[in-house]
Amino acid sequence: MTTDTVSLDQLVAWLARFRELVSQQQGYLTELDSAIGDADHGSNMTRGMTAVMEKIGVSHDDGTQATLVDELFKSVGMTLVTSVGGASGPLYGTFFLRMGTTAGPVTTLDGAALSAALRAGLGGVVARGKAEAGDKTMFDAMAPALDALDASLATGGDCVTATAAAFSAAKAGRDATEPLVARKGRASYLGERSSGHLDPGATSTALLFEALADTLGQAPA
Amino acid sequence: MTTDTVSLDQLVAWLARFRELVSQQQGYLTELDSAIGDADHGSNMTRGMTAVMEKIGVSHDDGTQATLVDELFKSVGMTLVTSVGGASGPLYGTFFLRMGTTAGPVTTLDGAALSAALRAGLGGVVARGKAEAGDKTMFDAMAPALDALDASLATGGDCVTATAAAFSAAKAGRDATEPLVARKGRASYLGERSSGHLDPGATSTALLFEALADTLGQAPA
Amino acid sequence: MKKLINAPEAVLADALTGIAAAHPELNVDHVNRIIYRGTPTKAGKVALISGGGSGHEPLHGGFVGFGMLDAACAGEVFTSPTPDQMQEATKVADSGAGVLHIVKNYTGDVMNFEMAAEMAEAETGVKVSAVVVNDDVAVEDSTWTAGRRGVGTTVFLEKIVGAAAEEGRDLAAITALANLVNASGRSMGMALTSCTVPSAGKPTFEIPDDMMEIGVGIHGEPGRHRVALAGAASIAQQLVDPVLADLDFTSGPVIAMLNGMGGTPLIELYLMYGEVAKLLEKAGVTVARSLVGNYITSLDMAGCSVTLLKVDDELLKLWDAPVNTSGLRWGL
Amino acid sequence: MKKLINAPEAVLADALTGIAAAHPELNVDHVNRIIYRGTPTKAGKVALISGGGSGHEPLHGGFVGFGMLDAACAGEVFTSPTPDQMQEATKVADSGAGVLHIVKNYTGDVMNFEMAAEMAEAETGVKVSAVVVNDDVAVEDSTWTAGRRGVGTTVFLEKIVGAAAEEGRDLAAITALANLVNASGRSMGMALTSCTVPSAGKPTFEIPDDMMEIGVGIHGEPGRHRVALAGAASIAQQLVDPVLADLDFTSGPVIAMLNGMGGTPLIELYLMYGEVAKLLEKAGVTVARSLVGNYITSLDMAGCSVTLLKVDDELLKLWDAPVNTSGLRWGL
Ligand SMILES: Nc1ncnc2c1ncn2[C@@H]1O[C@H](COP(=O)(O)OP(=O)(O)O)[C@@H](O)[C@H]1O
Ligand SMILES: Nc1ncnc2c1ncn2[C@@H]1O[C@H](COP(=O)(O)OP(=O)(O)O)[C@@H](O)[C@H]1O
Ligand SMILES: [Mg+2]
Ligand SMILES: [Mg+2]
Ligand SMILES: [Mg+2]
Ligand SMILES: [Mg+2]
Repeated sequence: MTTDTVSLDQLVAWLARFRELVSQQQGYLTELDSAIGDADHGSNMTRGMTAVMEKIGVSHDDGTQATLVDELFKSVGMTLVTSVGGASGPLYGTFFLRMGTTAGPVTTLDGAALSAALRAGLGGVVARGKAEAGDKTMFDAMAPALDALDASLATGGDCVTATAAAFSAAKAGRDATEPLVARKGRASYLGERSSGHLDPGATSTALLFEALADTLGQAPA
Repeated sequence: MTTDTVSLDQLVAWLARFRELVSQQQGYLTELDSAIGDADHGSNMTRGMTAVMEKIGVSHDDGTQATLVDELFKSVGMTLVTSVGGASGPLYGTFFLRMGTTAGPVTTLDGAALSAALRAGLGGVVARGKAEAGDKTMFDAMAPALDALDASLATGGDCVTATAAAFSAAKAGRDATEPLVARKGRASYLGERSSGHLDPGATSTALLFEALADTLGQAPA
Repeated sequence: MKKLINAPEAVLADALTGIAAAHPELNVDHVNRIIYRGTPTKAGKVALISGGGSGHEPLHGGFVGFGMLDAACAGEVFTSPTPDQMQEATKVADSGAGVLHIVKNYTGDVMNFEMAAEMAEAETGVKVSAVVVNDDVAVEDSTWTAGRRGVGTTVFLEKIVGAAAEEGRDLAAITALANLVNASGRSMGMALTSCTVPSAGKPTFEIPDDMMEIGVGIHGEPGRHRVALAGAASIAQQLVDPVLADLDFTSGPVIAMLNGMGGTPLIELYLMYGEVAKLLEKAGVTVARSLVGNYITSLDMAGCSVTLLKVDDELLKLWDAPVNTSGLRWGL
Repeated sequence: MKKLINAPEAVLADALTGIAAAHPELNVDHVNRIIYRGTPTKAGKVALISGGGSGHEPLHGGFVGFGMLDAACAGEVFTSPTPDQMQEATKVADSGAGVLHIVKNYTGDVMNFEMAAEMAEAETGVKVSAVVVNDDVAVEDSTWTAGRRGVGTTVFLEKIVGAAAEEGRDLAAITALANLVNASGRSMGMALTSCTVPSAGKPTFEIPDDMMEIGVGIHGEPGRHRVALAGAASIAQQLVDPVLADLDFTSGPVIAMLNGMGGTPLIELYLMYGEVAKLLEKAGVTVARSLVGNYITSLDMAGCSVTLLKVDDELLKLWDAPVNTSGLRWGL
């Protein structure tokens, strides 16, 4: 298990890949948000992750780069909080802030540490947004993803396998939001009319896990 | 020549027919005015002639009907002035007011009297609007119509023949406005872009003469 | 046609009902379609009357009140009111000191106001004078044509001359001032879309998504040129350049208006004003006061216009003087 | 997409440039996207701060000034501003008497304002309290959901609570008053068309020519129901009925607002107000004051909303108190 860890560089690559995915799918995310929200989720996520990637190189006041996982994630979280706004800014921002706190001043994360950090992130999302399963939010992609990750790790899966499982579950969770009637976020204003559409935040969360699975699934640099 | 006169009833029938024509062609007149004006000539003329036909039955303060040509035309003119507005209100209004003054307190008009009244009407239009030939206005249908009327009367034509000739000339005058660059009215604001469109006012003036020719051309009631 | 109306024929009457309900401080004569002040014009004050086709709100009804108009006549949409309305307004507003008719230069408006003045003078002996606003540089100025349209300067004129009238100046002085304001203002407008006249039921002109009209007036009419859609900075240039080319605005301060055509939201108007302000600064024009918003509109047309007015201390003082209307209100 | 903009990403920055140019009496912090008063909040006065996504102009920046807000934070179009902006605004505006955050009830706005309050209190010890406006009767009220949206009542609240703050009331009293105003207001909106978010580049929803959306908010979102297009009288009924069904407005006077969504011209708004006024009279509701115009908009959306606020003599007095902002101005 000693070599089955995620390095700082891999975490940065994850974020870079997430930025790539949200900006590629900016139009699609905004289209989903047009149907049941206010048509800004794609631009919100792209603006946020662009700011994150600009910031990551200089996460310290002295202009140097983060060398520890908690520094990295806190910088990502603060950047999202201060550049996105809307619902997704505080939610994704808190997600990364809490990941950082839980990960602590380390340079790598093994499977358990990765899981613990992600769980803390999910806890932050729930603390801020009070969403529960079936409310038709990003929670509905994120919670199943973490359950799948843990299940895979528990049965001896490595990080690559476990994050691939998490991505599958995130996709399934995202797809399962389609028939739901939203109870949180803007989509809830539509009542029954929110049913029949994917949740935009669940969709971007599936991209977050796609990025993670992509990054770890690749041959190490 | 004694029987070749136009009666008060025929004049009323002329106005009724004019109302009919402008309201049938309201959409068309407005479309012409959309191209080079402000999209209201059809509704202006329809509103005015509807008010005229409502008013004609009760042109006296005591609720009785006009029995003299000057009363009739003055009532028509005042009704147009007070119900239409825009450019066409004062122009068509003044046209009928002046026709009334010149016609005087008579019960019929012979060809010469009809011509004189119409000429006075045209004079009123010019006095108000200062339009000249080729300015792309109602003048360009009205002036040729009166010239044709006079020419026909001068060569012994009766009222039926003369008003038919006037109508033909009005149509030709209307059609000739198409290539013109407007120098008066709203169309003048378009400069060169006014060319290539019929003038709405010349088009309604052609309807005025069509109504007259129609009315006199019919077997007497 | 998507509009918040009951029926095209009823638009004006219904809108006046709403204005009367919303503004108990105003009187509305529904028969003559006149909006006039709740407090009668005080003796010795010249009365200011304007009017025109409807569809340009808040112009003119929204400018009735202390410091601006005494009465406004509303015509049908885009159709000048009739002389009898104006005559009635003239009678209602006159306090003996005479009446100024503020007329925008359109053939219909000019003719109807002329007839109204003739009728009012003949009937009651009231002294009427008129100013004809013709500030639109999109239209070539020529004695052979109908001349330039009256647009944005009308707003400035009603405010400034209104303030002077409250001071008690006489009709000759008021008329001279009105002509000075008119001579000192220039405007230029553009449209992204046409508007829909209710009785016509469809847009006055069709324009592709990648084109715009430069040099439009306030009646949904096509402009002088149709050009490729451009960014705000380029649009500002296309409006400001002809205004500055027509009159020297560098010799003293100006009041600048960035006016919306009715269908353009305020955020875009402010954005446009930012571009206009940059150009004016570059051209050496000093903006003393500004106005950004919907003041002289063209129904639901998307677009804007720029108006500049050369002012001196005197005009600025009159501009800053208290005004209390639904469309402009300050200092009170 | 036809808009008077340079580029979708630049809309907010460029609009703030225009606001700064047009309003020398205001300060604009372009980095933090804050509009605040030119004259600092006087000692002892509770500061009022609001903010939200852009695209609702004049809300909130147009309500900064004497008698209303001390500062407004502008987010991206339809996106709540970020906590650091609000924290900065809180610091700038606080004069020691504490700060009221006026928050419209949207998940994003609530969360960002909460974070801002935590951050500001932790950093500088400023006392922050918040009111969350949730007046939209189109949305079912439930503790299981995000609850009702905050819409028109925000305008009334900023005015009335702003006047109370100028009187020097303390933060507890100001907060209580803000909650009272929120509890006393109800709104309902409708749309004829969607709006186009600049970064999206096309209308948020498509709607046929013969349909309209009832129960929309101010973010171009679809409404609760799509129904057949109807005349103004029927639309008024569809807005007024649910408002009156939600709260008893017959026990005392009300302030009524007929608000435009941004793309609807004033003539239609007055016409709609006329219909609303008739229905209110029939229902036994006494309108003490009214407001007709674009106050809380949704970009270029065509449509309108109705807001009613129950008032007593005290609230009316605060409503009538002097106010000097670009969006509302009287009594000064
Ligand atoms: N209370 C909440 N808890 C968790 N996620 C939420 C909550 N409210 C909204 N979201 C997520 O945020 C997404 C919308 O984000 P975005 O469009 O960027 O913000 P906004 O709704 O402010 O416009 C939704 O699709 C949903 O997944
Ligand atoms: N100065 C003028 N002399 C004669 N006819 C004119 C003049 N100005 C305009 N017209 C006529 O009036 C017509 C337009 O009438 P209408 O659309 O009802 O009024 P408006 O131009 O005020 O909207 C034009 O097509 C033209 O024929
Ligand atoms: Mg959104
Ligand atoms: Mg016309
Ligand atoms: Mg007209
Ligand atoms: Mg948003």
